[in-house]
Amino acid sequence: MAADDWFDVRGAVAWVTEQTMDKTIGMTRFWEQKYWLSEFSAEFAMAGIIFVVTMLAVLGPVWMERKLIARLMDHRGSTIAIRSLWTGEGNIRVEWWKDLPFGIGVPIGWINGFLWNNFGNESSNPKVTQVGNRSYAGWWWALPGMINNFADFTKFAIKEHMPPRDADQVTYEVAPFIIISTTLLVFAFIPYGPSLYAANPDLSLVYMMAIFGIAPLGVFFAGWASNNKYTLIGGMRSAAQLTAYEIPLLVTVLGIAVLSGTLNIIEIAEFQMNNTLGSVWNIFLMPLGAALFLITMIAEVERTPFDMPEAEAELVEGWWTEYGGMRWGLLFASEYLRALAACLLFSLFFLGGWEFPFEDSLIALPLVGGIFGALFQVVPHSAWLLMKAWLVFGFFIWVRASLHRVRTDQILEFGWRYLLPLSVIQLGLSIWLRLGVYDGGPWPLVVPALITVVAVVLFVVLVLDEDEEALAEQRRPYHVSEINKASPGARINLED
Amino acid sequence: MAEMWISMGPQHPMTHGLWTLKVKIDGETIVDTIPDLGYIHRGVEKICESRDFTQITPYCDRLCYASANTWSHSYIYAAENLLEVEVPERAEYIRLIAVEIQRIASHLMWLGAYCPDIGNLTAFVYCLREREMMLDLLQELGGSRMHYNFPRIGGVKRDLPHGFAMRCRAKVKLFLQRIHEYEALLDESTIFLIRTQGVGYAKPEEMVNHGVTGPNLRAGGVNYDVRWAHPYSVYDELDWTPSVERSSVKGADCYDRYRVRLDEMKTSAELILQALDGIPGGAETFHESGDPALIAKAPARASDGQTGFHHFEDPRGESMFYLAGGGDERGKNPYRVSIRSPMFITIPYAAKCMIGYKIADVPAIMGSFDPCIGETDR
Amino acid sequence: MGMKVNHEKQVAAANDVITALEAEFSGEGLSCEVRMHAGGKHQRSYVYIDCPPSIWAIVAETLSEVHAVDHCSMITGIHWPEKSPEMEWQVVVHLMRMSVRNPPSNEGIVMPIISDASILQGSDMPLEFEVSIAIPETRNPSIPSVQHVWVGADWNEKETWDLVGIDFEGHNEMRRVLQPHETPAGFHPLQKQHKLRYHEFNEMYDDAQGFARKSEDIGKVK
Amino acid sequence: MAYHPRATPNFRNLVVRPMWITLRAGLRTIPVIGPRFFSSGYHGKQAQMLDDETINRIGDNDSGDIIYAADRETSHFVKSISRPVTIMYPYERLEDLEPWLFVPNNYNGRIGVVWETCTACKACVRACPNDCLHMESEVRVNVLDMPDAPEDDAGLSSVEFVEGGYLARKNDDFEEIENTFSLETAHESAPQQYDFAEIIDLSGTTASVRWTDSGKTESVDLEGMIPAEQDIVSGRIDLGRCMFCGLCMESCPFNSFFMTNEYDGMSGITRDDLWMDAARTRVLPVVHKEAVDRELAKRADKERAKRERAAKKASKASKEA
Repeated sequence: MAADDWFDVRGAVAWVTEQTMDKTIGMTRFWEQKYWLSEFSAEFAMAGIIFVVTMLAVLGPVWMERKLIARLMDHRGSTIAIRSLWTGEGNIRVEWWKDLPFGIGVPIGWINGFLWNNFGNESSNPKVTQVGNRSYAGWWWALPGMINNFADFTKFAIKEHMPPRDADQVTYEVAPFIIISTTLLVFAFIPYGPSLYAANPDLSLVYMMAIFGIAPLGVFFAGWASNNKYTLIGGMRSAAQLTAYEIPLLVTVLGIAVLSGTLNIIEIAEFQMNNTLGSVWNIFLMPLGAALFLITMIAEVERTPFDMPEAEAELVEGWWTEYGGMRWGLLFASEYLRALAACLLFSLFFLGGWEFPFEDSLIALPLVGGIFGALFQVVPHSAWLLMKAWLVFGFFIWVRASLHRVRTDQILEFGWRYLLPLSVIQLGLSIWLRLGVYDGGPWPLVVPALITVVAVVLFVVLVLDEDEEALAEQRRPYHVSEINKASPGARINLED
Repeated sequence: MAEMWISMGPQHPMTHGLWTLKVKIDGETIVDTIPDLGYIHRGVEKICESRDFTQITPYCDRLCYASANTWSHSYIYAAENLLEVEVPERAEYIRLIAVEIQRIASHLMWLGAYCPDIGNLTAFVYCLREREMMLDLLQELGGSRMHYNFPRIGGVKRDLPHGFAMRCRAKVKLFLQRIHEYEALLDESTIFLIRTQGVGYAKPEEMVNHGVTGPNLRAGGVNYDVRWAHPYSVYDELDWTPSVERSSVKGADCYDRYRVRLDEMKTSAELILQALDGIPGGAETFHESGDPALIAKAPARASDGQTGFHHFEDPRGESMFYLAGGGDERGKNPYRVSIRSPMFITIPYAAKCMIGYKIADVPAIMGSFDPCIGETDR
Repeated sequence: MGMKVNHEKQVAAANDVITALEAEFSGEGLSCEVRMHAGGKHQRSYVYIDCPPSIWAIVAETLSEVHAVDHCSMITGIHWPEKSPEMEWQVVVHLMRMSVRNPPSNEGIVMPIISDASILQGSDMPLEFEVSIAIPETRNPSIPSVQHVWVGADWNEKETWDLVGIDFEGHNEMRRVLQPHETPAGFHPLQKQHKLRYHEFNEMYDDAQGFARKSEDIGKVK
Repeated sequence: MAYHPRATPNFRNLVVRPMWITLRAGLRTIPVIGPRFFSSGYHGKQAQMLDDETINRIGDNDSGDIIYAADRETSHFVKSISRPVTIMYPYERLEDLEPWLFVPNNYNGRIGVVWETCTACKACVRACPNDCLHMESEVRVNVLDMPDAPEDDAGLSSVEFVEGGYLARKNDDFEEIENTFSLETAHESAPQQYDFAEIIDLSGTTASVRWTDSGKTESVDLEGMIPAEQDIVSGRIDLGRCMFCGLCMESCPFNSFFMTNEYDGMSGITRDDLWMDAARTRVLPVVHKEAVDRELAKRADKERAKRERAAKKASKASKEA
């Protein structure tokens, strides 16, 4: 079963805090206090660990987006490799360590010299050495371009922030912190693995959706407070869009809760993984729900094609415009954190949490079963969850690269008139599935199979309605027929 | 919400260049507009008064940074009227080729800049790829990519380089096939059609009265093209018709202006191919620069009473130069150079066209009139 | 389909306009003639009209209504300080008869008219006009505005006043268009007393910020 | 108005088709299978070079291995990504890929002057609209005084060694530097053909001189030396004001003013960096050999005609006397 693997972080942390408390306060006369103290410090440590894991996890999407969008536009995106730390650019090497006080930099200088001489100078590409750009796409496994994220972060941290002159000071300063704090609080209840979560209250789903919905308030504060007409318009549009897509999101998530019978995220994930309970991924049970969840999450996170408030030709940057420096950095980080949260939630609700696809049947295979068994023992299950989340984020990037930005009134109309009824229909379906079809044990496999087939057929029919003969005759919308033009064109046959 | 004035510009993605459009909005719809020009007024007319006739051409190149050749040729025709110079036939054909290539490059620059205004970012890269081919041709002719200083009074600086005709035919034919790609990219995209059709109506007789000329006027079904009505150069010897769009009764909308410019690019391409075939002395022969077949003897001085003016078909409308002779240094410098910029007259009219539409439509309408602020502010 | 406008017909149409104008304004000092473009390949004709400022408004209206001159291309102001007392300022107006009629339309779609250039004649022959208006010696030159006849002349007149300083009576909301709004009143750069100091202007290198350059520029309207 | 079938706003046109196009664009950049399966199939196609009449006349003989694609064909630099148009500037240069765009005298690059034939007539200074050209003097060898072989010294050299004058010694390794030196990539002043020295005093065949570069005084035998002179030549060009219009090149009556192909080495931090002196704007005569030779021949003929007229006048005067 996917639940128990060696990577039991919470158990280890609990053991460590218990031992320290025993050895320290347990020996004194306040020994009764050691119980709640060890529990408190365990929870505190887990919160720290979850924060670090989230920050490392968000590096993935930021780097992926930069590289995939570049790849679609036929270039490589940022190729600064770790090697550029010691090679420098175009034959110029900045010896930054000399500025460190009290000679701290001297050992760094030695290491740098060693790396410079051994791993710094040559590049496989003759042109690169000719131009002297050594940091061009160093070794691929050194993730070229990842360093840019840290460079960006230090740039945000260092950049000076100039609030507009007569902005509404209090709301202006509060707005980014509302957004970033609610975004980080969302990660309090997202389980990264069977035992890697900060807190696990019973109604974690309800809390999650509530904290997720506070951001539009921060957005509207930012738009209003920066005393700029464009940001006011941008803030209003964004608040309208977020509220318009909040309701279908909640109804879809309600459908998930109904299907899994609980309001606790970990139990939802368990329901899909546990062979005795449901053991079928919800994506096969409610494909319409999965599509709705994705669309509403893209709108909730304000990514193309729904990023009208933020980047329209005449609105410049929407409600972000007046922020700079670290405040803008926080908003930028919160955008990607919310996107990561959306992907994690999707994989938890629909893609069966931290279970490798067909994990049990793979282990049960005759020949290779043993290898898979060993693999699933060694690799911590949180890795599979992160893999699924990053794949879903890849889908977000693919959507961003291909779809047009939709106008505000069209977004709101689409939200209210199409998504809301669809999500209510989906809720009805899941209620019928839970009450009518489900009988306690694992789902009978014919049910998900049937639903998936119906969904796929519907999608194909929706896609293939092409008007062949109109296409053949290339009917154009405009009506400039060749008005008895002189026929110079005839001399050049355009068809070849 | 009470009406409020917001100013779009001078640094704004909507303005192609430095100018401000003050827009009074009620909610999202536009109630009133005031254009505010003059940010890059360099006083070209004042500078030209202290330069002699050959030295003025580089300044006229720099009037409009998207179509330098058309402006230097417009000045040269006016100067030839002033100095009464007869231009050899071959030079007229070479000038026509240079101007028509520049017209295609200018329209491509417009199309490339117009699509991101509507949100379609990839079209910009497509158009610049074709413009790259046209700039190569102009670099062979004029010597650099943006400002060529190519025409001289009485002819041209240099003949078609070796192999130019071959490369020009290949590139123009490839360009004619690539125009189908733009039609596929834009006419078949719903968002482009929704954002441009029925937006920014401009009535034909209103436009004529306001002095709007060029593709913006022909989009309303009015067949006025200076190359046709007052033929200069060798336009009346080539076989072509102005590209006129059949727009709706309410007037020409952004989509018609896009259609007219696309059609005009095709006409220019065909003109280039015909000119290459019909050039006297053949496109492959090469004359040293300064050869009488390329440039005619021209007086360097214009006396006091002489004046000269010429209407020229610029990709944005009708550009015109009026020169009065008899300036200082005994007539070597002009006394007064007056420049008519088509966009200086069209932008105030375009600002009036926007009343009643949404803010989101401002970039679409303004972009469709193809403003080039370099020539507006002179 | 010929593209060449017939030359004789164009001269004939020009002469019709001139005879009509002279008949109407015989007494008021209006003189018209057909002139030829002298350069380029084509000797094309245009109508040159020399008109005193007093009757310019009426002449403009007759041209617009009677002779279908529907397009005002350009208005130029020239300052002749030393020329002669009766012409210290000159306004040259370029007009054009574009022979443009409302394109007909059926079921909502406009049918554009592409006419054959070689058979054009009479009143629908495109013609160029150059009207020269001389203003005698005066401190503040002004002529009547034709803003109401051709709206296209509106911004031309604003620009002429802004750069050359010739005022247009009856022009509503005359303002500076090309120069910054806070330019001092009375400063019109294209007047001949403003000399261009460019050629011997080399202090730019040894004193880029202009600290030393205080002497003759203080207080004077540059 | 009827929409084109591809433009009707349905799910297929709005969502599925664009996503498939983007996916294919992304897959095209995968190193091996990308170009083979997903290539758009029309970049860098062979362009139809000849027009129809020529093809019917001579048949469609393709030009062997030279593929001319009207699209600029580049980027062998990054193999897996096909970028038909962009030039990767520091790694690829336009003049290597499209040499016909940089015919030596057809490109308006930086101004270059062949000092050997410049006679400082200031025609270019008057022709420049922006007043960028300023006169400056330079020690140089008068080319006509340097007969290649002693026998054809038609006595044309009019300058002799004089105290306080200058002499020049040919530095021998100039020949091979001259051919390999390329101003565009070296970005520093061109090599000098002579070392110049100031003559302090003359005694018979030896002279004590002070070398201008090193400043050392030395006594030198006049045998291998060539007389040089301080000449006013136009040289200091303010590139900050220059707009590369080429009017100076056309106005030069002595055909010694050219526009080089250099377009990128001319930047500076302050305005004074943009002042280019005689060395930096030098163009070696070998670059425009025919033009320089034609000019020298013309001047030599003029000089010879002048000499004959002087001789005829002298002989006529002597006849009368």
